[in-house]
This record gives sequence, C-alpha cells and structure tokens, in this order.
Amino acid sequence: MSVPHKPARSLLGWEAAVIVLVALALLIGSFLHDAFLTAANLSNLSSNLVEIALIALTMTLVVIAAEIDLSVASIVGMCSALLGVLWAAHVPMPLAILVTLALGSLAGFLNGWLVTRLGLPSLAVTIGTLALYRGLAYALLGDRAVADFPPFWTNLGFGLVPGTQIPIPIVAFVILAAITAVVLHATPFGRSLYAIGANEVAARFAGLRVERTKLVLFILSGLMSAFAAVIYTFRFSSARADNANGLELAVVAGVLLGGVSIFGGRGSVIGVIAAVFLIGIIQNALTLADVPNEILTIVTGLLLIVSVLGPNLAARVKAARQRRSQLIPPKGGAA
Amino acid sequence: QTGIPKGITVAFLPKQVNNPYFATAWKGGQAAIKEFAGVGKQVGPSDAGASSQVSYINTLLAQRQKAIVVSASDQNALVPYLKRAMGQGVKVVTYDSDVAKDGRNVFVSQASADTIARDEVKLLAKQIGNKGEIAILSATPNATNQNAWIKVMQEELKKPQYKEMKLVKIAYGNDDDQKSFTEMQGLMQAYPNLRGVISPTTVGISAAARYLSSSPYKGKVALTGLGTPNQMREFVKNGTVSGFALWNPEDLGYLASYAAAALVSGQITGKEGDKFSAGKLGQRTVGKDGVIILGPLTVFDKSNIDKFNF
Amino acid sequence: MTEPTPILALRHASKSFGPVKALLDVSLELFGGEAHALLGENGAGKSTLVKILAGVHRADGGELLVGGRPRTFHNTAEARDAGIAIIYQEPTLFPDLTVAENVLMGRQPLKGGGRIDRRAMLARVGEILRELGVVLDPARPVRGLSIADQQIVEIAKALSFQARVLIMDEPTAALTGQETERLFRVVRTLRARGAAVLFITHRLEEAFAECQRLTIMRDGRWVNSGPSEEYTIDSVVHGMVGRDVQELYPKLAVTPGEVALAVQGLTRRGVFRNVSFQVRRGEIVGLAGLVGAGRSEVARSIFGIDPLDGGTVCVQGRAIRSGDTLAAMNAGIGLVPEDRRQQGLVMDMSIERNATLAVLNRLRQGPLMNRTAEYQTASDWTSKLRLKAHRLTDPVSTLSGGNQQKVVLAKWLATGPTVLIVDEPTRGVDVGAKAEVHRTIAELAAEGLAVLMISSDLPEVLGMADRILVMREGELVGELARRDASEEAVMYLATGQRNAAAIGGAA
Amino acid sequence: MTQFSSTGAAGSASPTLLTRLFQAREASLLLILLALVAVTTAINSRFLSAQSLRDLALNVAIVALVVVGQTLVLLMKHVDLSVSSVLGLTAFLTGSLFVANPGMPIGVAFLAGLGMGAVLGAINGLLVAYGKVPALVATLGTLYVFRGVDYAVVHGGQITASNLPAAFSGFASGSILGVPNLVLLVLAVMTGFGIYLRSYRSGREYYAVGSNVEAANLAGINVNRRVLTGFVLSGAIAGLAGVLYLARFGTVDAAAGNGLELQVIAAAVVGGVAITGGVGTIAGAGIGALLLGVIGSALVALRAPAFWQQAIQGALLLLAISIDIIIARRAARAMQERSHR
Ligand SMILES: Nc1ncnc2c1ncn2[C@@H]1O[C@H](COP(=O)(O)OP(=O)(O)OP(=O)(O)O)[C@@H](O)[C@H]1O
Ligand SMILES: Nc1ncnc2c1ncn2[C@@H]1O[C@H](COP(=O)(O)OP(=O)(O)OP(=O)(O)O)[C@@H](O)[C@H]1O
Ligand SMILES: [Mg+2]
Ligand SMILES: [Mg+2]
Repeated sequence: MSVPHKPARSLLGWEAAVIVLVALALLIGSFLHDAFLTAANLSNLSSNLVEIALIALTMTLVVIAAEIDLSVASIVGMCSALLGVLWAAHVPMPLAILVTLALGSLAGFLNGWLVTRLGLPSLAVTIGTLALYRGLAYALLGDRAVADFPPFWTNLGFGLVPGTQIPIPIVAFVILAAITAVVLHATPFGRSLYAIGANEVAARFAGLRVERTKLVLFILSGLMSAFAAVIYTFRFSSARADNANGLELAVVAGVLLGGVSIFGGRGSVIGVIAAVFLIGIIQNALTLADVPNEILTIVTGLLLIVSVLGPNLAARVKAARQRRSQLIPPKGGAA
Repeated sequence: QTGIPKGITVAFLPKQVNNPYFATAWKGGQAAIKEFAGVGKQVGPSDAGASSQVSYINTLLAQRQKAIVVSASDQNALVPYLKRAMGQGVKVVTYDSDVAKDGRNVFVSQASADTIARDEVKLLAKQIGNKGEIAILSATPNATNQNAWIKVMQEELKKPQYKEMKLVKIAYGNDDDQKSFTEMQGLMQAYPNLRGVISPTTVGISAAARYLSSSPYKGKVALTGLGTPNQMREFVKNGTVSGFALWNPEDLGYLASYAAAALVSGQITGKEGDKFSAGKLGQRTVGKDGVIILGPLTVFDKSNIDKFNF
Repeated sequence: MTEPTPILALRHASKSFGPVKALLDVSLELFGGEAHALLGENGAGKSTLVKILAGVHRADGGELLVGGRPRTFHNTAEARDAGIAIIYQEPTLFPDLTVAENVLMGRQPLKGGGRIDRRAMLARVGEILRELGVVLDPARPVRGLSIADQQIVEIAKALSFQARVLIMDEPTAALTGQETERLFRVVRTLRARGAAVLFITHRLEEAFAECQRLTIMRDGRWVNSGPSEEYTIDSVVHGMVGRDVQELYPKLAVTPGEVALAVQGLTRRGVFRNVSFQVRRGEIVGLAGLVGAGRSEVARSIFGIDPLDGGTVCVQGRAIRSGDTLAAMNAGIGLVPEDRRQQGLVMDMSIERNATLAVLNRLRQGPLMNRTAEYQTASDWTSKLRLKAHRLTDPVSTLSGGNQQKVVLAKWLATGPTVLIVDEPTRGVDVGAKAEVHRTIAELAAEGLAVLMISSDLPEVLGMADRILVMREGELVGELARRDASEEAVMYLATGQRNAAAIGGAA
Repeated sequence: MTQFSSTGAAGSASPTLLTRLFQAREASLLLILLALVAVTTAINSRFLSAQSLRDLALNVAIVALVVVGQTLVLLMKHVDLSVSSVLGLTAFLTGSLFVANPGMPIGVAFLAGLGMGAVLGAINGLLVAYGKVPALVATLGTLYVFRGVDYAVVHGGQITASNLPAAFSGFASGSILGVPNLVLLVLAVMTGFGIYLRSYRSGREYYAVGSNVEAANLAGINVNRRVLTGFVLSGAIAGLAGVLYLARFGTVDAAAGNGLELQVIAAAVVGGVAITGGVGTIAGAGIGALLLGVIGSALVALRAPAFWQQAIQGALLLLAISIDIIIARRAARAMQERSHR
C-alpha cells in the first residue's frame, strides 16, 4: 500500500504559505482601500477576531489529539449568560468571573468525560452539548439581556492599551498564544498529543495517559471558551443567551486552514494563528471594498478548500515531475 | 429646495441583508437617497448576530461615511461602537430596532411600542370575542422589538376588558420559517383550548398562517400580528386570517434616509421638536428621546389587502 | 521435464520511493506446479515486489509477463482477474464485516435481481474454512479476531477463487505449526492442480521443505535463483546477508538473581484464569502455547493495558495497580506488543519520535523537551539494533516490516526496563536481524534484565529461554526447564495430546 | 489447532447471537421511542391524534430523507456537512424555476432538484475522492460556498406559496390513505436504499470502504468512484429534500435549511451509524431521525418551558447515544465471554 508520504517539512511549507498569504492580503488590502492599513482599522480588525483566535488555540490542541469540540460557541453563550446573571444578582465581578471560568471548565469536563469514559466520538458528544449548553444559556437568561456592566470591566474588552492602538484583549491573546505554542511544541505533554492523535492505541501502549490527556484538553477548551465569553461579554457590554452563536464553525475553519489535520497528529499553533488572521484580514479588506457579504461567505469556504487542495495538488505535481526526472539517469546505489 | 447638499454618503446596516423585510425597507431608503442626490449603500451580515454588525460599523467608520442607518440586533452591544462613530462626526440613525438612546442621534420608529402592542391585542380580542386562551409566537428570544411589544401586551392584557383572555404561552420561532411553522404546530398540540395567536413578526405570522390553512384548526383559531400583504394575501382570502397589521417598511427606510440627511446637513440635531421635511412623507418632527414616528399601523383585511403590494 | 513458459514473470523490474531504491533490476519467474521461495533480509524489497505483481504499485522500469504476454496492472482488480491471488504481509481486512463477506467481497454469490445470496455466501466460506481445518464462524465480524485468525481469513480469501498464481507474503509469521502445516497442505493441492506459488518467509526451514526453487534478494537487488536442492541454509543466509551470520540463538549462561516479576492468580473473565509465575533478574522465561491460548492477553494485563478481574502483579516485591500502564512502566515493565502497526508504532511519526515516545518525560530540561537528548537516545538505540533507515526523521511507515520491529524494540530498550515482555519479538524479522535481536535480549538479560518472551516460533523459545511456561486455553498448564524442553514436550502441554508433537513446529 | 482457534464456540450458536445483537441496537431505540410516546400520550392525549401524527411524520420526513444520503457518506467514514446548504440552494432554485416557468410540470421540479443536488454533491465528491481533501474540511468549505451562492442568488428575495403552481402545492398537501405524499416518497427512498445497502454488491462496498480503505483497494473496489458516487447521492438526496422543503413550507428564503446538517448527523448517530465508518443501517438512521423528531414534539406537547426545551433536547440526545453505546458494549462483552466459555 502506498504510504502517504508527507514529511514534517511539507507542513512547515504550508505554514509559511499561510504567513505569506497574510502578507499578501495586507498588501492587496492596502490597495483596495486607503483606510485599510491604518492603525485604527487593524486594531478593530484584530479585536473582532479575538474570541475566535483564543478558542482556536485550544481547538488546535484538541484537533491534533484527533478529537473535536463543536460545543465551544455554546459554552461561550452559556458562560456569558451566567456572567450576566451573576452580575445582575450583584455578585462582585472578580468572583463572577471566577465562577464563569469554573462553569466553562465544568462544561469541558462533561465533554471530556463523555468522550473518555463512555468512549463516545467527540463529534457526536459535542453536537449534543452544543444543543445542551446553548439551551442552558437560554434557561439561565431567557430573553433577558444584561448590559449594565461597569465601565472598568467593559473597557477591558473594548479599550486599547493606553497610548497605543492595541486592543487590551489582544495582549491576553498574545500571552496565551505564546504559552500554547510552547506547551504544544516543546513539552512532553505537547509531544504526546501528536502521538495520541496519530495512533491512540500505540500511544496507550507507550504508557501515555490517553484518557487523562484528552480530558485535560476538553477542560482547557471549556476554560478557554469561558475566558472568551468574559471578553465577549465585556467587549459588547452585553450578556445574552445567543452570544457567539455559530462561532464554532469559524474556529474550526481557522484551525483547519492553519494546517492542522482533521485526523489528528499534525499541525502547529503558528499556522492556526496566521490562518485566523488571514480570514479576518480578507474579510475586513473585502468589506472595506464594499464586496457584498455573500461573496465573503464564498471566499471563506474556498479558502478552506484550497488550503488542503492546494498542497495536495502541488505534491502530486511534484511527485509526477520527480518520476519523470528519475527515468533519466538513476544516481548512486541504494540509500 | 430641501437644503440637503448633494453627495451625502448614507450606509444602511440592517440586522440581516438577506431578510425580505429589510430588502423592502432598503428600497425605500434608496429611493429617498436618490431624491436628495446622496450616495447610498446597504451592507450587513447574513446572520442576525450583534458581533457581526460591529465589524460593519467599524468598516463604515473607516470608510468615513457621513451617516449610518442601523437596525440593531442588540440594544446594548453596538452602543460603544456607535458612540465612537458619533464622536468622529458620523450621524447615527436607528430604524426598526433601536439601541440605548445615547448610542444614536435619532430613532425612526415604525410606530410606538404602545400603539403596536395595543393594536395587536385589540385586533385579536375582536376576532375571538375577548375570551379564551391565547399565545404569542415571537421571533428570537432576544429580539429587542418583539420583547418590548410583548411586555406592553402583557400589561395591556391586565385591563378589565381583557380579563377573560389568558396568555398561556410565548413561543419562539427564531424568525426561521421552518421553526416558526413547527412551533405553531406544537402550540396547537400542547394547548387544545387555544383560541388565538399573535405573531408580531413577519416570518412568524406567515409560517403560522401556512400551518393553520392546511390544518383542521383553520378558521377556528384566530391569528393576527405583523405581516406583509404579499405574504398574507392568500391566507386572508382563504379565511385563515381575518386581519393583521403593519406599517409600510418602504416608508420606514425612506423616512430613515431623510432623517439621516437632515442630521448630516444640520437641519436637525435630534432634539425634541426639531423639524425636517421628508420628501413625499412631508414635514416630520422629532419627538421625545429623539424618536421620529412613522405613523399609525395599517390594518389589512379582505377589504383593502389588494390595494397594497409589498 | 522441459522448461515450460513461466505463468508469471517479472523482468528487470525497478521501483523507487522517493530517494529509496526498493527494487533494482530484479527478475523472477514462476512456473506452474512449483512453489518458489523469495528470501531476503528485512527491507530487501520482497513485499515491494509482491505489490508490483499485485497491481498495488507500478514498477518504474522493467516488464511483467503473464503467460508469456506483457501486461501492466493498473489496479489490484486487474491482477486478480488475471488469476493472481495474494496474501499480503499485513492482514488487510474489513473489521466491521463478517468473515464471509471479507473473503468474498466483490464476488458475493448472487440470487435473483442481482441481490446477494447470504446463505450461499456463508456456505461457501464455511466450506473453505473447513478445508483449511479451521473452526471459525463465517458469520461473525472480523473485529476481535486475533492476528492469527485474521491471517487465516486472508488465506481463505486467497484460496476462494481458482488462482493460477498464489503469492504469500509471510503468511506463516503469525501461525503455529499446525496451522502452517494445514496451509502447506492446501498449497500442495493447488500446486498439484498446476498453480504457481510464490512464498515469502523468514523461516528458512519452511522454504526448504516446501519450495522447489529459491530466489534470494539483497538491498533491492536480485542475488541468485535456482532449485532449492542447490542451496544449504548457510549458503542462503550468506546470500541474504552478504556475510556469515553468527549463532542464531546466542543464549548466554546466567545465574538468575532476585525475583523481578511475580504474578499471582491473574484472571480476566473469559480470557485467562489463575495464571501465576515468576521471572527472575537475568532470566529469560518463554511463554509458549498455541495461537489464541491467551498469552498476549496475559502480557497486556500485566502491562496494565487491560484491567484484571483478579490477581496481583508485583515488580521487585511491590504490587502495581491493575489497569494502569504508566504505573507498570514506572515499576520497570516494558512491553513489545505483537501488533506493531496498531500497537507498537505511530506510523506517521518519525523514527526518532517513535523511539523516544515511551521516555518523553525523561528527555527534558525543566518543563521543556531536550532535543539533543532526544536525538541522542533515538540514534543510540537504533544504531545498536542496526536499523536500516534513510534518516531518523523519516516516517516509520517507510520502513520495511522488520526494521519497524526494531524501532519498537528500540523504544522499549530506551526505557531501561527491569522486566521486558516481548510478544513475538521477531515476527517478520530476517535471520540476520533476528540474531541481533536475540543477542541484544541475551545481553540485556545477562546484565540483569528479566525477560518474558512470548513466541510462536518454537525453536526461538527453545533456543533462548531458561524456562518455558506453556499455556492452553487461558490456563498455565506446565513449566519446563531449559534442559527438559523439547518441541514434543512443549506441544504435548500446549495441545494436551501426545501425537500433536509430530506436527509441532515447522522445522 | 481445531477447537483452540478463535471463537471456539460452536459454529451455529453465534449467528443467532449476532443477529440478535444487531437487532438489539435498533430495538433499544424503538423501545426508547415507544416509552417516550407512551408517556407523552398519557399526559397529553392529543399527541397521538391523527393530525399531530401527520404533522410529526411530515416534520421528520425531510430530515429522515437527508439522513439517507448522510448515512451513505458516514458509512464510508466521511461526512457531508454541506447538505443544509445544498437543500437551501436547490429549494430556492427550484422555486425560481416555477417563478420563471409557471406551467412547469412538477416532475420536472423533482428532476431539477435531484440534478442540482447531484451536481453540488459531485463537487464534494471530487474534492474528497480525487482532491484528497478530508470530507469534514471539504464539506465545511462547500457549506460556506453553497450558502454564499444561495445568499447571492436570493439576495433578500423569497419564494412564497403564491409563486408555486397549484399542482405542486396539491402534491405537497395530498395524501394516500391518510399518509401524506411526502412521507410516502421518503419511505420509498429509505426502503430502496435500505435494500440496496444490505443486499447489493455495490451497496456492501460502502461498508467495505468505511471499514478499511486499504483493504477495499486491495479487494479491487474502485474506492474513488465509490466515494464520488456516495457524495453525488448525498447531494442528490439533499436536492430532493430541497424540493420537498419547498413543497412542504411553501416559503423559501436565503436561510432555508440553515443548521440542518447538525440535526441530520445527530439523527444518524443516534440511529447507530458510526461516525468512524463501516457500521449502521438506513432503518437505524431513520429511527434516529424519528426519535429526535418525537423528542422535539413531545417537549412542546408536554408544555416544557420554552427556555428549557433546547437544553432538554440536548440532554436527551446525549442520553440516547450514551445508552446506545453502553448496550452495544455490554453485548460485545457478553459475546466475548461466551465465546471463551
Ligand atoms: N511506500 C513506501 N514508501 C517509501 N519507502 C518504502 C515504501 N514501501 C517500502 N519502502 C522501502 O522499500 C524497501 C523495501 O521494503 P519491503 O517492504 O519491500 O521489504 P521486505 O523485503 O518486504 O522486508 P520485510 O522482510 O521486513 O517485510 C525498504 O527500504 C522500505 O523502507
Ligand atoms: N483485540 C481483541 N479483541 C477481542 N478478542 C481478542 C482480541 N485479540 C485476541 N482476542 C482473542 O483472545 C484470545 C486470546 O488471544 P491472544 O492473542 O492472547 O492469544 P496468544 O496466545 O497470545 O496468541 P497469539 O499467538 O495470536 O499472540 C483469542 O481467542 C483471540 O481470538
Ligand atoms: Mg515485507
Ligand atoms: Mg499473541
């Protein structure tokens, strides 16, 4: 059987490609509209992406371990609703945030428990909890919206680092992204995720705690979603049950575009970050150029497809060319 | 003759660009912009989420539009961003669905919440003889307008003349045709004694009417609410629905455009009592809290429905 | 006998995978009524050759003749339709489908309206299995079958249509004597009907016993071919390895030390019962038995992969928690599992990453990985085992079967275990490498490692073990000291029948 | 080796055990379903009225139809997320055909829906089979693309019942012996594919491909063609569902079918179709769709508070798949222990 011959380098190639595409998008964007390459616009653009980017970090880990968490957006909604309820009940904000983060972790724990204990496929489990958590958001907050958050806190979601155009949440994102990258690429834990994702049985036979690792990943995913919920709530100064509806697809799209294999075992943080921003930049540039919304939707879909199709076709062309060149003189003996 | 300079840029930002209701409103808005020789466009998300509207506000700001005419998906979420826009000299008009009042210059309201809610209750009460169980089939649970109207309806129902009417359920069709359809069907199952339904949303009422018209409850359960004549014509004629109401969404957009132009040209500032001329709609006055009211609802029934086409 | 035209011939075939030249100018001729053995070290290119004959790979150069006429197979269906039946090295079955459907996939018997005739299908496969002398329910799903049973399904598949050429890539690696003997009986029948057989094995005795002709390969090149009478085991080995191999079973004499592994009353419902034994430091204890006796299951439970229903496992006197692999590893147990593709390796990961997978937590500096140590560990052990690989950063999937096995061994030796359980350690490993694996195990034992060796290769168990435990149907039925052990004695215990010894082992 | 080999159990005992096991998966679902119906009816007798059964069947019909196509794809270890967009787009385009040619016979509408769906499905199939794009990625991409095209075509417009010819509306509201036409059509499609998957060589190939692609290749199955066919069928069925959607609801706007893909996958999974490929039946998937539909209606009929409905639905969904896997696990374990005596 022919083995899919995809050494690690071709992945690096894809990441480099995404980064080049980001640069290209910035360049083209600046031609499309002169307001594009302004600090204010870039600041808005990135602040609009922050929740997606945050959740994409943990989603990267989850997908590399060959699982998926589709319930993230619902966790955001549920946690946002809880934050609103707590605030409306006069719970002090720091405590309310802590409880919210705890609820997110709990939601992640339930996902992880169902996946690891009962051995259910995560796609099925998180489709179920997608409904459950969104439902709980409505159960918590119903048709109400809580909006009277104190300016100190909303400024954390909305404001800029004094003297700059950098949105405050982006600072949090940069820190968390760095931590995630180090954990994934340079620690035994990160290493083990690749093995678990590529062959769970072999990972278990190598003494890796597959179940526990996955449980941790789902908890992290829930926790990160809760953190994103806090930022979301403050950024819009609005706690509603339908917050972040449908966000999961944007997150998954970013992760896949970033070169993470949906089958697990392959991917990197930097690629995902580049991809999330690539989507954001393209959408922003096209919106500025008054390209209608439906085209944006199409472009997002095409990007996703091309991100995998492109390298596949390139590899095939390369292989064909190699075969042709080999027909001429075989060099050297056996390797 | 209007005193509006040429070339004013006006951007419409509806909740959803693909919604037929907003498409109609934009038709009116566009017509007005043409009349005062402005430059108009409509942009917006395909899904009704507050966060997607925010990114549009930001790009409109970056594009230096003179006025933004927005129907808000969330009463609060847009406020900080709209404030920033106003801080940079952009005039903000809300239409159809308002935001907190410091987030805009004026709100062009289809009708006051009180009028809408009262008229709806009155319409239904007449159809069921002020008696029996009723339900409301709303849009999304967070729809600002609908929630405001429902609140007034609940107050209204406490009045003595409605004491024999009992609101048993508020259902949500999420402004999704299929969901509204099945919600309506669920209502009939869960509440056998239901006499009437109010659906204050154009998507909800047409789906509900469609369900009723093909069910044994046709003509037995009254249905009213807010709908467009084109959607409802068939059901009025076949006796499923005897009457419903709406304003003219085209006029709503038209008025919003003129309000935006009046703000930009400095004719009004949004103060109570400011007056401006709104083309074919004549002279209009800004009311309390910067609200400009389009006018009373039109009630549609067998006798007049064929006179309308929207 | 005049030389007839070969049924199948490969002339001057070459094949490269990127930089790896798997085959270089290899020729082979298969004649009707003859069995032909293809011999060579791991990675010599045998499986690659098979896959070219099967239509899986297309050769870069050379030609393929079927019945004297040139052919090109674009896919496996074409090869099959040309009458070539293949048993691949690794079982390729549909775990969710029944045994019968696996055997007849795409060729299910039909009844009216083109619908599948289930009853006929079960009957036909039942018959083939009976012919093979195997009790295997054709209606059960393949999932859950042991490797050996899977191999039998593969064999049944190959026999299920009237093949003119039967190609078998190490079909016996997972089988014990009896099953092997039954397979050979079927092969002889086929030969008598005029079919040609190509047989790949690392058990040279089998090649000499069953094959009329041999072809030897080394490093992707053809070395020589000829009637088997013209060869001796030594000349074959020399041809394969290019040098003389030292002793195949280099067992070193050791005096056993303290008890390293002690298991008491191990029970797993429905699988094995009340298994108790000890392994001392320096000792190599063989665990023999027929396929399906439950040896691998015992090993898995000791290592904590499967939970126990009863009994205790102690390493150096300390009990370890049941069902906890990490605890078993920390206590010093290592397990080289029997199924290297599923259990032993992460096929898409590099050789280096695989070799260090079990020691990740040791290879770090503070919380971060130490890349130098990582590379060092991997290259140490792989070079010690003489791994044949292009680069350590290549995916394991590009290695030949035997070299893959070496990577699994390297992974476990890197943990520096006190107790090493090896399950079929040399399955599919060539003689040269086998000797190396044996030497490594013997040396480690001499240094104080306790080894539990599960093997279906009786000569290997006899040659390497200090003591031999025998299992039958999930129970430990006897123990033999090295000096008392013989093939007959082991087979007697394993089968409970005296005459069974006659067909024990292929040697 | 004889009696020591593998199962060891007497050859005749296992098949009955096995068939029982397979039946058990569907039987357990049916049992849950019946219990739910019984409880709901006990509390609200209207739940079993002819009208509400009709409504229920009609509601489930469209999801159940799309599930058939999804099952084909899931069996091969792929997934088709784009079905909702395919449905929305074909529903609108078919409606537009009626607007453009008011006299169009309804047979043509069905053919057009099938055809458009097949073309869209072929795009997915080509991407997955020949472009080697993982199905989740490819169909998530086309989910966006097809919906985007839908938005662009619809552009704030809408098809309403008044645009549709009387014959079409008549077919939609008609019934035979009290069973709505739409439901009959869906049942026919399900039965056809059920038999096809069970008893035809090419039907079995779906299982083979999902169970082990390599083995399927070696068995001479043209995997690429099978995968392409599966996606084409899934698309065509979603297209047909689009036509039925148009017939059933009369109104189609740009949002038609939005989010349906998760419902469909949930139904298949609840019905015992494994996301990991190779396992499942059309009957099971159909029962899964029915179960989800019944849960939805039962909650309404039981007057569950509106804001709790979705949460309860999610919880029940989780419960259903959990119970299913636990039963399956028990059965497998029982079989293993039995085979070892
Ligand atoms: N798909 C592939 N991609 C890259 N290299 C491959 C591939 N298949 C085989 N090789 C390489 O080709 C060479 C020959 O491998 P092959 O599997 O034919 O050996 P073999 O003789 O069957 O060995 P063994 O006895 O271990 O099974 C090896 O070096 C192997 O690494
Ligand atoms: N993954 C599995 N799932 C279920 N049953 C299995 C599995 N693997 C093996 N078995 C069954 O367990 C029994 C014991 O098999 P085991 O592999 O332990 O035997 P063994 O003595 O190690 O033989 P082998 O030489 O094949 O390794 C066999 O009857 C087999 O069918
Ligand atoms: Mg080989
Ligand atoms: Mg074994």
